[in-house]
Amino acid sequence: MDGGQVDSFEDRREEEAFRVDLDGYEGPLDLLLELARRQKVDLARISVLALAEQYLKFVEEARRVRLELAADYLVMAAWLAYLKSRLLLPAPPKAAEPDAASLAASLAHRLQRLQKIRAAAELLGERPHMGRDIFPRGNPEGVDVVNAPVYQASLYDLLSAYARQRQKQALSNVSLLKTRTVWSLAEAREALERILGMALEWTALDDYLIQWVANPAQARTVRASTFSATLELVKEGRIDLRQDHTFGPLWLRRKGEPPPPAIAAE
Amino acid sequence: MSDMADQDPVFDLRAADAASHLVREAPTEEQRAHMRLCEALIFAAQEPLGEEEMAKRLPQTADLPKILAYLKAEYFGRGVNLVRVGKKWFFRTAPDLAWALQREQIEPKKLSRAAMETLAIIAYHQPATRAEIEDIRGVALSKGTMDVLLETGWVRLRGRRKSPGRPVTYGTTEKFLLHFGLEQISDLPGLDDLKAAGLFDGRLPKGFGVPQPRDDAGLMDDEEPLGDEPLTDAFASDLPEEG
Amino acid sequence: MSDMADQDPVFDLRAADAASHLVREAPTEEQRAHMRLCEALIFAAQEPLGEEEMAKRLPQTADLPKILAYLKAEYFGRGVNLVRVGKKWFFRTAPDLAWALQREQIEPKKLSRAAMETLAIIAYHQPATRAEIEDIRGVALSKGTMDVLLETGWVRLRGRRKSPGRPVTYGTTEKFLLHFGLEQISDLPGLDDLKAAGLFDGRLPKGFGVPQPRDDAGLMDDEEPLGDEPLTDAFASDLPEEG
Repeated sequence: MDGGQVDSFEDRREEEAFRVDLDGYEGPLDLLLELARRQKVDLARISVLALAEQYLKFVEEARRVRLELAADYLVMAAWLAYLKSRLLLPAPPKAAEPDAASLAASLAHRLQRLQKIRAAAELLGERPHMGRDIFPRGNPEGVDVVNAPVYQASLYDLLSAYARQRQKQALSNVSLLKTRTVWSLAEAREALERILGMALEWTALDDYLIQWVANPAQARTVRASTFSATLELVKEGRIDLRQDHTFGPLWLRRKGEPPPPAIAAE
Repeated sequence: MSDMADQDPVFDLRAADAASHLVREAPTEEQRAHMRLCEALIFAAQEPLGEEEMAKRLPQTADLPKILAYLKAEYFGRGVNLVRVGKKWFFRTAPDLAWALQREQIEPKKLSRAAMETLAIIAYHQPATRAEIEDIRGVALSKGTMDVLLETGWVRLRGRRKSPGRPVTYGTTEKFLLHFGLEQISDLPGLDDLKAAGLFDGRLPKGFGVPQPRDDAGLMDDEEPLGDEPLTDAFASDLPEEG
Repeated sequence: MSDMADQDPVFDLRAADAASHLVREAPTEEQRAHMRLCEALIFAAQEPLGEEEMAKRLPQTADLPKILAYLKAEYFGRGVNLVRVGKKWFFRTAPDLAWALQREQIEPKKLSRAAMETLAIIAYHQPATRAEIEDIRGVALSKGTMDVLLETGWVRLRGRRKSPGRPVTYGTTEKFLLHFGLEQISDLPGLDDLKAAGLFDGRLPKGFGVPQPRDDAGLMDDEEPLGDEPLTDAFASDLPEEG
C-alpha cells in the first residue's frame, strides 16, 4: 500500500467506466464506498437498493471474467442480495428480524463512518509532521547529570569493620611475643637427641611427637621437622628407621640393637 | 499550508488573544528571572519538559502557569514557538516555515493508507480493539500494519477490554501528539465533525452519548491491565488478511 | 562557570551596546520575516549554522549581518542566547544558568573496606589523628580514603592535637549519627556488646579495650582550633600506603 496505489485509486475514481478490477480495494466495504461515491449524493441519502444492485452487478461481472473473488466479497454479495429482496418485498406483518430499512440504514451508517475516518486520516496526515515540517531543537545541550554519590553503610558494617581490624591488630601484636609457630629443624633435632636414650626399642615417631607437641595446631610443622631430623640421624648412623607400609607409622630406635628377624629377612 | 496554520494551536486566535493580553501586562522582574530559567530548561532538554520538573527548579512561590504563558506569548509569531503537549513543553520551529526547513535528504517513510486509517481509528476511537478497527474498515488488519504503527511509537497497547476473549486495546502515545503537533487528544482535527455525525456510537446503545477519545494513562472502566498473557494471538482473526 | 561568561561574546559589553542600539531602531516587516527564518534555521540545525547556509535560504537582497545582529539583540539577556563562533551561529542556554541545568543523579555507593575501617576507628577513637588511625590499623592511610570519608559528610576535621607537628584531629558528625541510627556517639556498643554480638572471638590479649567514644562539639583539652594553616601535609606519613 504505497503512494502509487493511492494515485491509482484516485485515477479509478475519475474513470467513470465501470471496470471489473479489485486491485486496490480493501475489501467489500471499500468497494461499496467507492460505488456509493459514484451516486454523487450525500452518503446519508444514498440509495442502498441501487448500491446493492451495483455491487451484485460487479460481482456477477467478476465471476463472468472468472476473476477470483475473496470469500468476504461473496459473503457481502449474498447479504446484499438478501437485503435487496427484503427492500423490494413488502415488510412482513410481524418480523422477528430487523426490518430491511434499518438494515439498509446500518449499511449506510457503516459507509459514512468509513468515509469520515478516511477524511480524518487525511486531515491527520496533512498536519505538519515533526521532523518533516516542524523541527525540535537540532542539538539540545541536554541537562548535565551530576552524580551525587550517596554512601550506604549499615551499623553492622561499621561495627564488624571495627572489630575485624582491632582483633587482627591485637592478635598480630601479641603473636610477636609468643613462641614461634614453626618448629625449626634444629629444634627438632635437639629434641630428638635429648630423648634418644629412651628409644631402645622400636618406638613410633608419633609417640614422641604427641609427647612433645603440646599444641595440636603445631603437629604438622613438628612432624615435618622431626622427620627431617630423623633422616639426618639415620644418615649419621645413630638410629634405625622403618615403615611397615605406605603411610604407616614411622618406627625408630637407637642404633646398636640387633634388627628384628622380619626386617633382616627383607 | 495556510489553512493548516489555522488548525494549529500556535495559530489559534484565542492563544493569540491571550498572548497579546499577556504582553500588554509586562512580567515583573522576578517573573522575568523565572521565565529565563524556564526558557533555558526547556531549551536544553532533549525531550518535552514536564511542568513538575520545572516547578522543582523554581521557588515555591513562582506562578508557573503564568510564567509559561508569558514565555509562550513571547515566542508567539516567531520562527521558533513554545508549544505544550499534555503537561510538557518544548520549543519547535513554526509550522509555516516548513518550506524553508524541509531537508531534501531525509524523506520520512510514508505510512500506507491502511496504516494511516488504522492510526486514525485508534486515535479517534481509542481505546480501540482490533475487532473495532476491522469493523470500521470492513477488512481484516494485517499483522504488518499494526507492527508498523507500534514501531512508530505513536500507538501503544493500553490494556485489555473486559469482554469475551479479553481483546487488547490500543491507544495513542505522547509521541503521537508530539509528532502531529497536538496539545492534547481532543485537539484532533475534525473531531467535532465526527462527534456531531454520531459515527462512533456503533458499539454503544443509543442515547449513551458519543465517546470522547481518551489517551489517559489510566485504564477505562471496561479495560483491564494487559497482564502477562502472550500477545501473539492478539492478532489472531478469522477474517482474511488484507493484501 | 562565571569566568566562562566573561569570555563569552554574549556578555561582551560592545556587543551589548550594539544590541541596545539595534533594539532602538526596530526591524522592518521584511527583516522580521528574515529573522524568523534564521531563528528557525539556527534552532533546528544540528551544528552551528554557517552564514552562507543561511544566505542561501534568504532573498539575495536580505541584509544577513543586520538580521543576525537584530536576532542576537532579541536574545540578549534571555535564558537562551544566540552565539556566533567564527561565521557560524548557534543558540545556547545562558551560561549563568548552568547551575539550574544540572541534574543530580543519586548514585548509591559503598565504602571501601579501608574507608569503612577508618571510619570505625574515627568513630570509636575520636578525636583521632591520622597517625593514631594508622597506628591502630597498622597500615598507612591513603589520601583517597580520608577524602571519601569527608565526602560522605560523616567525618569532620575537629581541630589540631596539641603535640609536635600539631596534627589534625578527626571526629564524626551529626550526619554520621543520623545515618547509623544512633542517638549519640556513646550508643556505639562497647567491648562486651561486640563480643556478645560475636564480632570479637575469645582470643583477645589482656588489657584489650574499646574506648568509650565521645564526639563533643567542644575541643578537648589536648586539642586546639584548626587555624588557617594549610591542610595539605596533614596526610604526610612515612608508613607505606595501603594498597
